[in-house]
Amino acid sequence: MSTIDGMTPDRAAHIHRTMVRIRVFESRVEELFKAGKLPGFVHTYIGQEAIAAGVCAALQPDDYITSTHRGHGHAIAKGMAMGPIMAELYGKETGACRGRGGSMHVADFSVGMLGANGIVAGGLGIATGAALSARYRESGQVAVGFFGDGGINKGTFHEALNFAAAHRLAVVFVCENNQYAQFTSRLRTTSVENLADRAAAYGIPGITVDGNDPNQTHLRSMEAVERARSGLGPSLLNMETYRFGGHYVGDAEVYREASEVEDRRQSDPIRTWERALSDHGIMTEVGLKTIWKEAEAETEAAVRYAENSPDPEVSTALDFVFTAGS
Amino acid sequence: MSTIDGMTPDRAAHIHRTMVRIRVFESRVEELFKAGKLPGFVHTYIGQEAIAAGVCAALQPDDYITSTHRGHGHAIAKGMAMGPIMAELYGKETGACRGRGGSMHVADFSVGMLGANGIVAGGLGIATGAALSARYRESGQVAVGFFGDGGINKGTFHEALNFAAAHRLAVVFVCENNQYAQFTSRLRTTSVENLADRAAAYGIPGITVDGNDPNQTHLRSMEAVERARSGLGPSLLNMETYRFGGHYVGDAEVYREASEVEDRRQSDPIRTWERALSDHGIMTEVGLKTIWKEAEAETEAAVRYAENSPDPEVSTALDFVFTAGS
Amino acid sequence: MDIESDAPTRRMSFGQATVDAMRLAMREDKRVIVLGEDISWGGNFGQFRGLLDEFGTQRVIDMPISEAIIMAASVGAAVTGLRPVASMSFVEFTLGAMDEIVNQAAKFRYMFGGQVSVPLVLRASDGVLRSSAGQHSSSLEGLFTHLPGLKVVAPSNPADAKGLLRAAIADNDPVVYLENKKITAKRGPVPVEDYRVALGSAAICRPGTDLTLVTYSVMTGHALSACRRLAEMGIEAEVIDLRSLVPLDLATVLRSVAKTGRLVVAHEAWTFGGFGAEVVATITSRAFDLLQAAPVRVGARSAPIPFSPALEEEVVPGPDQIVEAARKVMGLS
Amino acid sequence: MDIESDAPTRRMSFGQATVDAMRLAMREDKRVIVLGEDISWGGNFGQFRGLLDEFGTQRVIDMPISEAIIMAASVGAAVTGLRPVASMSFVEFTLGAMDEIVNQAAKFRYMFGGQVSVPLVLRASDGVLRSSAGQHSSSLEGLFTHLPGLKVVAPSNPADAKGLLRAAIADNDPVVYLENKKITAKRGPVPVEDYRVALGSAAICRPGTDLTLVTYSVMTGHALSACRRLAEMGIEAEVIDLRSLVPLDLATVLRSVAKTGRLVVAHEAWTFGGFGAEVVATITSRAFDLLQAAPVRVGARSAPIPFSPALEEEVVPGPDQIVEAARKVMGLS
Ligand SMILES: Cc1ncc(C[n+]2csc(CCOP(=O)(O)OP(=O)(O)O)c2C)c(N)n1
Ligand SMILES: Cc1ncc(C[n+]2csc(CCOP(=O)(O)OP(=O)(O)O)c2C)c(N)n1
Ligand SMILES: [Mg+2]
Ligand SMILES: [Mg+2]
Repeated sequence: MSTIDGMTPDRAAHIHRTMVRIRVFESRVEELFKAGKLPGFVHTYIGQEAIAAGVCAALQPDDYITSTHRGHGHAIAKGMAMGPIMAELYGKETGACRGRGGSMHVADFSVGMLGANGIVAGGLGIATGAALSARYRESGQVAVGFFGDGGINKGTFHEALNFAAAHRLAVVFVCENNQYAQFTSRLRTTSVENLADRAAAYGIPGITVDGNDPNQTHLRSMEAVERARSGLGPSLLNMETYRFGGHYVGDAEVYREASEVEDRRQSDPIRTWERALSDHGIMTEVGLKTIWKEAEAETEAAVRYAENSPDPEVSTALDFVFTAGS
Repeated sequence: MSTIDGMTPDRAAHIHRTMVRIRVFESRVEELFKAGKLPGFVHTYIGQEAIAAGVCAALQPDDYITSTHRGHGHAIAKGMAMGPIMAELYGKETGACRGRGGSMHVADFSVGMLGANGIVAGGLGIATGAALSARYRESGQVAVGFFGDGGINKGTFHEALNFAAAHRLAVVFVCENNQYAQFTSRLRTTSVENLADRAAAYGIPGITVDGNDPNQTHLRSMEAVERARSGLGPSLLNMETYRFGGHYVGDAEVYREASEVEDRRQSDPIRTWERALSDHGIMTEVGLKTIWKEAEAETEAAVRYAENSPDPEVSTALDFVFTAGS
Repeated sequence: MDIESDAPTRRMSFGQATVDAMRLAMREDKRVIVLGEDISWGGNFGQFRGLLDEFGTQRVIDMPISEAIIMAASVGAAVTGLRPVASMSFVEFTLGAMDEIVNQAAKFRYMFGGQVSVPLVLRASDGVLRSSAGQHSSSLEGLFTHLPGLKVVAPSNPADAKGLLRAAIADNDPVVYLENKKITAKRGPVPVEDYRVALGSAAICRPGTDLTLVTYSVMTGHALSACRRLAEMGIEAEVIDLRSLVPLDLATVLRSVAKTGRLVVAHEAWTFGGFGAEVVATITSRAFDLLQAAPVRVGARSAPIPFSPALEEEVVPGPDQIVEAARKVMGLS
Repeated sequence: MDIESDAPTRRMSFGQATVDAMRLAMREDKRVIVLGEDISWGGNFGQFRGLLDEFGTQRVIDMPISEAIIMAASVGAAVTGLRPVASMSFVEFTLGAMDEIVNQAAKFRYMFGGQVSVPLVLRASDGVLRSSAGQHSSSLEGLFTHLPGLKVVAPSNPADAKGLLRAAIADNDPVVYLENKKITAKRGPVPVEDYRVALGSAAICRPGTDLTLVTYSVMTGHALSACRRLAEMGIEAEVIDLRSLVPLDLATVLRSVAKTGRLVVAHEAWTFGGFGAEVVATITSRAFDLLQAAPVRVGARSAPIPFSPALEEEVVPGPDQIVEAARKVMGLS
């Protein structure tokens, strides 16, 4: 079957596992948030798993990514353990950022996850700088900058793509086009129908990808990453997808029809991929069930880890910053 | 002859006169600056006259323009009298901005000249806002945002074009591609060879124009202005040109070959246009000479006006701003 | 258009009160338009709710995520005859539009020799609200107040929210209107009729004789709670809600300090280099001989605002810090 | 690496001294790279002259006119092992990169729980130079000093320019390095050898007993000229050149105020809400009982900087204003 073309069974299974882990983690986060257990605000990744999973599977462990306000999926896909992510969402000292950052600032530099970012498109320049650094250090690393259909209208998108393209830096710009920026359909704010058309402004490839098909997200990323690594410069990947949940947990979703959401849920990337995996005999029904079970167990362990962890000591409130004043 | 096609003799002569007025004014400014008569810094427009003259001749008196640090040519072409411009360069109370602004902030809102701007690409969003305002007021006005090949890499360019295009605002974005941004060739910082290619990112027309041919600058502007005025939205005009002088008066120009400048001076827009005008029998040799004479007289009168004008009263230093403190 | 103290009122939230002001301004003056992200849906805190229905998409414009063009287009519209209200959502997003705010909006009137005004209002939500963390919790009035050409207001309650927004929209200069997230949902009585609170007029919210407590925005509420505890200790603080930082109502502060001889300035923004420093420095220079003790400042400690609720509370000031400061200025600690 | 007072020196300009520091840093540490507009041509004030020839285009990178990417790329490079120096040319252009400076560079170390540092230097030219007008004349240290996570230095002479730049590049936090346009061409003796001036160490440039004059950057020179006139009037001012604003060497200022009992703070930036307010507020609160008179601030008046030389002089402070302030703090006017 065509969807598995060009991918080893191992890779296909790995991507599947990543997607399921993200889905289970995020569903649990949603529950926890609604139960009032998590401070702050959370933006879940449910529905977009094929992107983080497919893209990150195309990367080496020391490659870089920069993420967005919707960053848990990227963090998991890039190799962060669930425990420190969950503990971060709880604001605990054992969190990835020792509870200082929270959901919008999850980061783990040791796995190349250079941070979720609360500023829309804020990560694109940072990914570009990481690629500049990799070029200079001759490390062969590639950087991926994730962003949304809303982020494509920020000036920083333009400045990053122009500079990266002019220097043929090893960056891949991955637009997760989930059709909405907060409550606003991209069609009302964005001057091009196909976001990949923006690549022409920088003389780089602009490729539209079915962002709900892990095969597509992975193979197109492999190509873009390969291109980047071999010195040919950046690409813009426009990955069409849809977020199943609200913009944040608690969003009343008045800006879209329930039927639209229902409709889009039909092309759930995980379900599609499970069908493909069983059709190709890569996974059995039982095997698939096990993956979910394991993800649930992993998530529960992360919740326990987080809940059993201490808050940061208030005496450390001014650690990690040079304090000018009091 | 083809270069005069589509233009009445009056229009052709008007554009010529504007170009000559700019050239003479700017040459005098250069002299005055070198003689230490002008405070601040000046960026002259010499070599690019066909753009301001051709574009502004396509506008109505109440249409808007926003300009750049290189703004004297735009100011003259949009209908400002030379006296207040020159007095502004001298920092006199009779200057267009009462001496508060200087060369980089020449403005006259009464003729739709919404300001030179010391921030690269700073005028593009303002032109876009003026067009938004015109749309709302149903005034039928069009706004032109002038900027340079360097300005095309600013994030504000992107944000302005996207918004203007998404709302089909009546703006024309005129890139004066004079090949350099300060001392840096655009080829070293810009990821596309043809700057008009950037229009594709916004789904608007992107047209490359010979910026030294007044016929082209004018006719292409007429089309873009017409398009804008009729509600079809913005265009990006990439006008290829060259500045004959340094970035500012006093620039040692170490970054380009004298031979390159010599070469480009061969296609002096004014000389070309004078040939065309005489070939078409629109102007006689004597008529052409008269234009220069008149421009010289006008410029000298402006210099006298400026030199005879008083400095602003120091007691008025805090006029025109709400002063929080002392 | 000053409001009578017995005018009929209605209870509503701070956010609703701003909608009220917007509606009155937009009805009165067709030149008023609103630009911002997602505003047709009401805004993150309901500050724009209902405006689309009444005024339509020509006047209530959902902007792309392009803070620079929101501001620049507002400037362009303002200098060509409109009176835009620009929503920047969270105040940190203004950092993506600082050139437009500072180099353009604030400077045009002066730089162009008075030939044009820039009548626009920049609305932004600031302050700390339940662990919004480092990029969504700052209070940045200390930046805006330093920049000539900008006026800055920061109301503390729904009634002032309405009156100051009306005044800000009517003003011919760019006004930064800061609405603290923690109080946007807070309800209070709001006069039903139309009125304006003049920019530059502070309010004495609580008379007192022992010390002058200058504050604004969310800290006004904290100051009043602190005062209840201070009163129990026998300390009577006079609370001045500045409401408007630029223009600054120095006369009211000076009058109070002349009476009390002691000054505490409290804001949620970082203490170091914050607006409180300006108030302390000015009052010290103007009223040095009246001061019986060193003025004390209350503000956030010098760190990005942490996510952890425990740390957040440690960094961000509240009533406790005000009580402590008041005791210090009284020589009690 | 402190410098001996009898170390051999060479006369060079402030700009050249910074080139010297850059060269030493880049030779010593391969991780140091430079990003900025037109820097391969030496920069607007020669602050980068010659670096391209020695270090090549991989380390001396001419950037597009994209201030946001200059800063963001510097942050990205800094967190992945390099030590970038980002040139922002005129300090007003930082306003186009404030998100990157404030929301990213300044906050990362804290927000990410200390797992990463952001060792970068932002170099920018500030201040007034012969009618550069409203958008090219500001001094914006008052913005940067308010924002936790940033360090801020502003040297006043070539020797400090070298030593502070060396220290800034060696620092693990983002440092805003402000070089005043009027003094960039000024020459002075610079130690030939390599050395650093520790961030947070002020210099007493002139001892005095009557009043403490705290200043930095271009105003240090103005302060010293003012002191010559003051001395003729029998007033001996002690001049403290802060050199570094964050960290702030409070101890040195306090020691001096303990001696003189009088404080003047002078900077070229706008007075209102400026860094001087912080110095006055802090010293007032820490040394209230030592102060014999109200501290006086000197700074620019609250307007965009005008183009007209006559108006520029009226708005921007110089030695005259310092003399006046000193007389005022002495009770003589
Ligand atoms: C600079 C900036 N402006 C506005 C916001 C508020 N905001 C947070 S998420 C969001 C929408 C982002 O849309 P998109 O880029 O499509 O990402 P998605 O949420 O769909 O994943 C907005 C406007 C922000 N965080 N940063
Ligand atoms: C935001 C900003 N960055 C940098 C500068 C400094 N600067 C002034 S003019 C200029 C070059 C502009 O080049 P271009 O847009 O091509 O216009 P040209 O000078 O060629 O007319 C630069 C970098 C500036 N004024 N504003
Ligand atoms: Mg989206
Ligand atoms: Mg150019």
